[in-house]
Order: sequence, then structure tokens, then C-alpha cells
Amino acid sequence: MTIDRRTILQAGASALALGLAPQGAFAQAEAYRIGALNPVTGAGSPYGSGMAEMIFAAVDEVNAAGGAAGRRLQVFADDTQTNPQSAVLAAKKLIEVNKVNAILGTWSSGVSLAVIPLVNDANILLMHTSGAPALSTPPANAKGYGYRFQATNDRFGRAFAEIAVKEGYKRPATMAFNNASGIGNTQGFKKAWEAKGNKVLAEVVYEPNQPSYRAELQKVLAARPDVIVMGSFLPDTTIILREAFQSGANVKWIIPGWAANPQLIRALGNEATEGVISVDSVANEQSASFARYDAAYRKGQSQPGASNVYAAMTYDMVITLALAIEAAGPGAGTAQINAKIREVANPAGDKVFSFAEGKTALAAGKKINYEGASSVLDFDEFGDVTPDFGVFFITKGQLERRYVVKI
Amino acid sequence: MAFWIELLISGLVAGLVIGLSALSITLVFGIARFPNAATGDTMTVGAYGALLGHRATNSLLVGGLTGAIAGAIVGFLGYWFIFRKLAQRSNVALLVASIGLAFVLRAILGVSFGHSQQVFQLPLVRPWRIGDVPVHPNDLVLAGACATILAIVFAILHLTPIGRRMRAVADDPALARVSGISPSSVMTVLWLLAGAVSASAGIVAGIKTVVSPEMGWDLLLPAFAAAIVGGIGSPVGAVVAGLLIGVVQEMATPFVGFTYKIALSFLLMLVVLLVRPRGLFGKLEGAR
Amino acid sequence: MKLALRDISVRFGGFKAVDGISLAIEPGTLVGIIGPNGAGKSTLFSMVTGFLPHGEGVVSLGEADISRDTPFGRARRGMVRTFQVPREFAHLTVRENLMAAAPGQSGENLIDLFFRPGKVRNEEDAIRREVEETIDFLKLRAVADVSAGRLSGGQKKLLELGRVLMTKPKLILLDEPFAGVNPVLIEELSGHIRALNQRGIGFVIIEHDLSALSRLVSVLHVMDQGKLLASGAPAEVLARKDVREAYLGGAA
Amino acid sequence: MEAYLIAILIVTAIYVLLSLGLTLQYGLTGLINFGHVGFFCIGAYAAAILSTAGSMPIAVGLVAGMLLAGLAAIPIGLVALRLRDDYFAIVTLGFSETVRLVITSEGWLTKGVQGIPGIPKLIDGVGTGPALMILALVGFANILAVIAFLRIVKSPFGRMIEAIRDNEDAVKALGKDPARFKIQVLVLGAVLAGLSGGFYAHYIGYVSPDQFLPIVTFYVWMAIIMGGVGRISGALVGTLLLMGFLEGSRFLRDLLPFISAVEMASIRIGAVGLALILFTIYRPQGLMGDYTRRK
Repeated sequence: MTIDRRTILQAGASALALGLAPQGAFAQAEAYRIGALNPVTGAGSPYGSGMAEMIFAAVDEVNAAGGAAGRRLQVFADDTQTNPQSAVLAAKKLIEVNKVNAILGTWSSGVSLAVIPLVNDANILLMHTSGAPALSTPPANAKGYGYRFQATNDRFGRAFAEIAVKEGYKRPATMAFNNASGIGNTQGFKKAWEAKGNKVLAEVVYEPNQPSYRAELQKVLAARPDVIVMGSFLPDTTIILREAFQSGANVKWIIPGWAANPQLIRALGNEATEGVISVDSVANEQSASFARYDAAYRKGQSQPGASNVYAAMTYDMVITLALAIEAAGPGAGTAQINAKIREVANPAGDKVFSFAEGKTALAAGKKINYEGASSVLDFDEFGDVTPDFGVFFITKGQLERRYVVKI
Repeated sequence: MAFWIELLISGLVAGLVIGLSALSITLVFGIARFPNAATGDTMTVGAYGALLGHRATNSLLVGGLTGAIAGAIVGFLGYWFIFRKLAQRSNVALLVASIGLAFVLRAILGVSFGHSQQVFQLPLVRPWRIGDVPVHPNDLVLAGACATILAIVFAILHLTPIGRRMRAVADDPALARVSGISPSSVMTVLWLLAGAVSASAGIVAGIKTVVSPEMGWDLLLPAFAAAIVGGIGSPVGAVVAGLLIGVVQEMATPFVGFTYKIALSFLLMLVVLLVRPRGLFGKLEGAR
Repeated sequence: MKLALRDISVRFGGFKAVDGISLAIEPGTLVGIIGPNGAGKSTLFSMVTGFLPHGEGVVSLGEADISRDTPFGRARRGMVRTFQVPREFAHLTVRENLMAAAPGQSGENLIDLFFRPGKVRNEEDAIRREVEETIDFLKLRAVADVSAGRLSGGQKKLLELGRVLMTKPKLILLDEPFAGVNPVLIEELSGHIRALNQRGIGFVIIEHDLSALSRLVSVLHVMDQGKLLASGAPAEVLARKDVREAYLGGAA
Repeated sequence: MEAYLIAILIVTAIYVLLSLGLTLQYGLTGLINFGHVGFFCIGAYAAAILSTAGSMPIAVGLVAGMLLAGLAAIPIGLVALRLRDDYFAIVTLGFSETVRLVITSEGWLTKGVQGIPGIPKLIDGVGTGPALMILALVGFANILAVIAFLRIVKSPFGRMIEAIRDNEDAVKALGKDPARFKIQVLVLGAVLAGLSGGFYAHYIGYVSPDQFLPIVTFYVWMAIIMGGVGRISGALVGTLLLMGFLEGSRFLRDLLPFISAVEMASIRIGAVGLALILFTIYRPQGLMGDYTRRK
């Protein structure tokens, strides 16, 4: 995060908030406090600072448009360190010291599972990007205050199965990084694939940080698969693809988007990544909301918005939340705001692509449907988004999206 | 059948990395008499050094040398500012201090290079085929590099005067001190050598996988196991045991699975410590 | 309690540090073992007391064959030893060092410690009385509450003797008790040894200070290159040519 | 604000049990236990599994965690008897990693990498009331541990384990077997770590294998080395310093905006490393302690 005017300003504000009441034009309505709880360090560190930055950017946008229901949004940032213990302590600080009304942007499943009980107890909202299925159902989401902006792992798995059928693969094998999201992806695929009456030839779960993954690869290749479905991350994917290429294997790959991205291509070169299928919940690249997000991300992180899909999600979290606050009207509590979230995001209503647009439409008494930067943001009864999946083929070092899979 | 040969080759290649870092551990363990927990992070320093060298000159040789020199310097600085001051203290104090050094090195690398992965930009080459067993040129190059490093270490230990003094200190420190061997000269060469050797292990690991601040720490336990199984103070033992552990880990995967294979090196070490504390080639002064 | 050694040998690689030593220590006697450096005295000592793995031959104490017994097993049978370089418990005071040596303390058993505190307290008092006597006997009153690590060399030797006394031994093996000790203290130590001998405690002493040793012991054994060269009354043994030659480094 | 401070004190009290266990093992007996997080993990998972899948009362889970951790210490103790201290350190480090591997692989029991969510709280309810009761409960366990600790340190047992630390051969020469004491000390320290793990599981409410990495062991080592090896006050002060440092850096981020948060993690690890080095060289007896000279 580069040092710039806003970070210093924000630090001053938060130090101020520790003791004094907020000043400024919104003195009359109490500010809506947002806790930005992101994985700035640890396994989620490649995404954490971008996620935090986009929460600030979206909050600026909402405040610039006059705030939500007359209330200014205020942000308190903290780091989960991608580990449950420090996430719980950070959440307690945000809830009890900073008195936040919502916590946005927890990334790993372990962290969200550890934080959601605190959120339920404090009757505030939690918007996260974790894949674990347990987060949709009680006891975790008993109060319905939890919203998932990332497709669940097994939705990814189902998308992989659809793609495998569409591409005509008959003999799939799976390789999964030994953690909740890696295994969630491959199990999701296996369930969907076997539901279609087919068989998965070989399944391997590998440990991180090994001097080599040859033995794992060899076990999978021994089953002569035509495609290998991965539940993996960037470093291990880099090593496995390199060793596969160097062991002479020519097999096709279906890999989650966060592992098969421009960095992977830069690391391995075009030849080794030719034909790899990269799957990610499709961001609304064409939508105006994505354009605004992309501009903000480039300004803050000097990187393309598409390189950090989680940051697009945290951007959408703020906008959706702000629209819900606006719809719930002044003086609304968590329950009223919560009731409005699906109203402002789900299909019934005019499509809007920014907070300002939504605000004017609501003022005119219309129903709205916010189409986010990360996805169309239609929440099911469990609070999970049901995005479509973009299927990208790496051809000559470029990620080319050929079609979209709906599930 | 080819399946097993491939497993054997991959075990040997993985074993090279473990063997080299075990070699550095056994040099320090034998002469300075304590397990150096900063070996893992000195490996990472070597990997980053080589990365910079390679990016600047696009030659792996220069990269390798820069990495080795970086490792040697870090090794020496660790001795000069920390371990020298703890010379009279118990080996536990040295061990705890080396853990501190490991964390400090990781912090410096984390701050200067960030946590995202860095990769050696090397052209990827298809393997040769001997029978239906793929053999990769890179592996042979890396094996050759490890062999040369090992030869250099042996040459220093057995052919040079400082090497003889180092082995004397390893055999009997009291006797060595009495017979006028200045410990600081022996220690200086030891730490330079140990730093360079662990750095080269880090470079080999970095080329085969990816370079990240945490990579060294994960290779530490198998390297310690190899140093002990090979017999503390015996360079040959360290490398042979490293290869042995690499092969055992890879060959056992069909039976033991990919998660438990990591525990194998620990189990092997435990058995050796209890049954034959001298290890394969160690001297009598074993682990009692 | 008689200590009997039959054909004791200890081998380091090919080299025989102790080669076929057989001798007997009669109960309650004062016996000395001398010999040039490297004669194998300390090696024999360590093997007999169990601090070196058993070589060949039989070590028996009274009727029991203790060749394979643990060091603490042998000590519990009444045969204790001191070390050439004193091994005090550096961070414990002199009094605590002596308290620690007393055998059979129920306070060392956690069950008794928590569930029978009364019994533990009584035992502690009894041991403390014994310790005070030992402190007076060895004239260590002045340093009773000083941590042992800060004692002088001589005081450490006295403390070590005091510690073995606390175990109520029948036979004490002293490893160079007079080394690095000023003559006044040597006389004091000899006095203590004679007094303890009156109470029936036997001693086996390895020592280089021949004059002090010969005034103290009734039997002297001479070792050279791992073998038993000579045995007998001190005056008689020291007069022998071969013993003097071994000492003056003629043969070695 | 105070509810957050209570939270910090609860986590500190949980970690004090770990520091006390290590002080007993290393500070007093000289056993280099680098596997302390392994016993912590056993206690946490026992409590988690029994109170969720086993649907047992919390107390049963806590006691089971203590017993299991204690039992696990026995084989480690038997190994300890035959090894020199730095070899023992490496073996215990291997032990804690093996425990983590077993937890990761035996998903049928431990839910593997998914972790176990929804672990019941020690005391239900929200707000400072229940939090204070939890603090009282964990605090009470601390007091009991300190009392037992003092009872042991001031007893013949305590004298004997310090003697073993100072010179094991001398203890043997006096007719006492160090093995029995070493195993008991390892078991006691493991039981404390097991209880600490149980409290941790119920307080955080979610356990997963990657919460029990060796870094936890070295945090506790740093606490006792900084606080003062071999002294209760050392363990207490050291743990407070450790928690103040780990949690303090959370506030630091707000006040020092120019340090980007990514660097904060590296700085935290670096500071721990620096503390280990500097204290070992310049202040081996730690802040509180001076066990090298009793008088």
C-alpha cells in the first residue's frame, strides 16, 4: 500500500475515533462504522492489502455521493494475519473498541468460521470471501447476518464438472492442496462429476512447500488421465506445471483463476501454460461498476483490477451495504439494513452500476438491482452469491475468455 | 517398473537438496558443536542472492556464485555478531540464538522482497527418454552442481591446512586448543563454508521450486534428520543420508501417502538416535 | 562390605585402558591407588562405579555381582564416589546440595508431596538436622547459604564429601581429593577421612600426592599401563625399583 | 474498551499455562522441549472433538485434553532419557510436527484441514459479564497452577529437578535415578499445555491444524527467556510482554501509517528473533530472574 494522502488521513481519523465523536457535515446522523478485517499478512497476503484499499475507495465514493441515509461511512482496518487466533482478537477490538456495525473482507475459511460467532453475538453483519460450505448454514449463519461474495468451493467444483463435460474430457484426475479450499474444489468436482455417472481416475492431496511434487504427479499420471482438475494456489501450481512439462507429460489442466493467472504465465512461459483452462467467477468486466473498481484498483495498487478478484468483492461489499443502508432509511439498525440487502442486489428492480445511480433511483421510489464489479451479486437464501463462471483458455501467454458457465 | 525408477530419480533429486543443507548442518554441528537452526534461512538468502545475480547477468553460474557469497557472508556475520559471543555458553544458548537469527533473516527477506513468489526464469526443456523413463537434463545439471560443491568441501577439508585444523577441532576441541590451533581462524572458514553450502542448497531448491521467504524453514527438519542419520560431523554421512531420506520419502509415498511422508524423516532420525546414535558414519561421541 | 574386582578390562577401540585387574578391598579399610598419568586409574574407577559401559570381568560388592548395575543402583548399595573435578549443584546453596543428597525422601514423590504433606515435613526436619551436623563436621557453616557455584575449589571438595556422607555409605571412592588443595586443607580432609574410617566407612582413594596418601592408607595398589604393578603397605611399595621407574617415566 | 482488554488478558492467561509448563521443564529441569505446541494441540483437539462431535460437557473435554497430553509426554520422556539435550530438542520439534500431520491426515476424527468450527464457549452469553467469568475461570486455573508450581519448586522434588539441571551425573552418583523425575516433569508440563489448549479451543471457538505451528513453541520460549528462566515471575512477565508485543502491534499500525501492514508481519517475526538473540547474549537470566546466583 503506497504512502499517500488518504492513508495518513485515515490514520488520523481512526486515532481520533478512539476517543472523540466524529465531526464534519454528517454531525447530525451517527457515522456507519465499517471494520475492514483483511488477510494483509500470512497466506492471504497477496490479496489482503488490495482488499483493504478497495474498501477505502468504495467508502470515499459513497461519502462523496453524500453518504447513505445521511450517514457518513467510516473505516477501521485490521489484519487477520490469515490465522483464526489473531482474527478473533482483531474482531473483538473492532467490535468492542471501534464499535463497528459491520465487518467486511475476511478471506480464509478458518478466519471467517472463527469470526462469525462474534458477529452473531454482536448483532452486526459479516461479508466474507471464504469457500467453506459450513459458513452458509446454521450454526455459523443462524442469524443470516453472513454474506459470501465468493462462489463456494463446491460451486467451483460444479463449474469444473460442466467444463469437463463441455470439453469432452472422459478421464479426469484431481490434485488438491491440503487445505479447506483446495479440497473443497476437488470434492465439489468429484460430487458433480460422479453425479453425471462418471468416474474420477485418481485423486491426490499434496502438502505445501515440498522440495518436489514428482511423486504426487507420477501417481496421477500413472492413471493416464486426459485432464487434471486442480484445487491449488499459485506457488504449488507453478511447481507442478513445471515438473509436469519437464517430465514430458502432455495433459490438459483445469485450474482455479487465482492460481492460473498472469503471474503463472510469466513464471512458466507460454509453452508450458499453453491450453491451460483457468476458471474464475466471472467479474462483470463489461459493467460500469467494474470499470470504476478497475480505475480505483489501478490508482491504489498500480495493477489491473482483474488480478485481484477478491478486491472487486470487497469493493462490492461496501456499495451493496451502502445501498441497503440508503434503502433502510435513517436510523435503521442492523436487522432493517440486513432485510434490504437482497432487495437492492437481487434481480427484481432496475439494474444500477454505482452507488450514486442506486441512490437517485431509490430517491425516485424505484426498486433497484445492483450489478457489482465482482459478479451480478444475486444472493440465495443462505447469503451466498451465485455467480457465473468465466472459462479462460491460456493461448500464447494470454488469458482468453471463450465462454461463461452458469450453474 | 519404470514407475519405481522414476520415483527413485525424484527421490535422489529431492535428496540432493536435503543432503546439501545437511552437509552445512553437520559441519557446524561437528565443529561448533550445536545444531544451527538458521541453516534454513541461510538457504533462502542464497536463493534470493542467486535470483538477483541471475536477473542481472542472465547467467546461472554468476547467479549461483552471488548466492553462495551472500550465504557465506550471512554465515560469517552470524558467527561474528552472535555465536562468537556465546562460545563459552551451553549449546542450548547457541541453538536458541540461531533460532533468533533464523527469524531475523526471514524478516529482512520478507521486508526487502515481499511475500509473493519469485521464480528463476529458466527455459523449460522437455526430458530425454531412456527406455520409457524420463530423465531431465536439469536434474543432471543440478546433480553435477551438488557433486562439485561436495568435491570442493572435501578438497577444503582434506587437502588444505585450514581443513586439517577444522577436522582436528571437530575430533577434539580441547586437544586442538592446546596444540595452538587458533579457533577464530577455523571458525571463520567454517562459517563461510557452511553459509556457502547451505546457500547452494537453497539455490538448487529455488531453481527446482519457487523462492519465497519461508522456503528454508520447511526444509530444516529433514535436513537435521539427514545430518543425524548420517552421523554428526561426517560430511559423507550427511549427503548419503540426505539422498537416503529423499529416496525413502518418495518411494514410500504409495504406501504411506503424501502427508505422512514428511513424518518419515523424523521417524528415521528417531530410530537412528535410539539404536545407533553415531549414525551411519559418525564418530563415537554420539548423541548421549 | 567387600569390593572385589576380577579380571577387569576396558577397551577403547583397540587400546586396552585397563587390562585384567583383580583386587579386593576389605570392608572398612583405607586403600590407595596410584600410578602415572594414563595408567587407567580413572577409567577403572568410572567402570567400577558404572559411569563407563561395562568392559570385561566381574565387579562384586559383598556377595552381589554389580557388573551390570546402573550408577545409581551401585550408589544405593552403599558404594559412592566423588569426581576429580567437583560436580556441585551450582545454583543450589550448600545446605540445599546436602539436603538433595539424603536418600529415600518421600518429598521427592509427587503423590506424597501433595497428599501427605505432614510426612514430608517431618522427614525434611530430620534431614535438616543431619545436614546441620554434616555442615559443622566439615566446618562449612560460614558458607551454608551460599550457592555452591561460588565456593572455592577446596570448599567444593568438602561439599562433595559432605554430599556422599549424607547417603550413609559403607564405601567411598575418592577421585584425587587432594588435587589443587592447599596443604592445610589436605590435613583437614585427611582428618575427616580418618574420623569417618573410625565409624567403619571404607575408602578407596586415587591420588598423586604420595606423601599425604601414604600417611593415610594402609594398603597401596600401583597401576601402570592398565595393569596392576604392585600392592602392599605404602612404605614397602614405594621403595620398589620398578614402581619408582614407572613413576619417573622410565618404562612408559 | 475494557471488553477488549479482558480478551487480551484471557489469551494471556491461556499462554501463561504454556509458559509455566515450559518453565518447569526447561527453567527448572533443563529439558529442551521444542515440541510444546504439540501438547497444546492435543489438548485443544481433545476439547474440540469431545465438546462438538462427542457432545460431552466442557469439563470432560478439558480433563481428557490434559490426560491425553500427559500420556503423550511419556514416550517423549522415555526418549529424553537417552539423548543429549540438543538432540532431544530436535526430536521434540519433530514430535510437534508429527502431531500436526496426524491431525491433518486423520480427517475422520479431526475433520482434517477443514478444522472444527462451533466449539461451545466456556461460558455462554455476550458482553463483559460472561467475558469476566471466563477470565475468572482461566485465572483461577492459573492460580491453581502457580500454587502447585510453588509447592513443587520449594519441595525435595523441586530441589532434585534443579539438581538434575545443574549436574545429572552427580545425581546418579548419589543413588538417585534422574529418569523418573524427567518423565514426571515432562508429563506435568504437558498436562498444563493440554489444559491451555482446551481453554484456547473453547475461547477461539475454531481449531485447525495450521494454528499449531512451531512458531507458537518459539513464542513461549521467547516469553520465558525474556521474562526469566526458571522463575514463576519470569513466566508471568514474559507472557505479558509477549502478548503486549503481539497485540500491541495491532494498535501500532494505526499510529505508524508509513509502515505498511505487510511489513508489520515481518517486523513482528524479526523483533521476536532479535529478542531471542539479545536476551540470550546479554541478559541470559531474563528480566525478572537471576537464577544463576541465588544469593
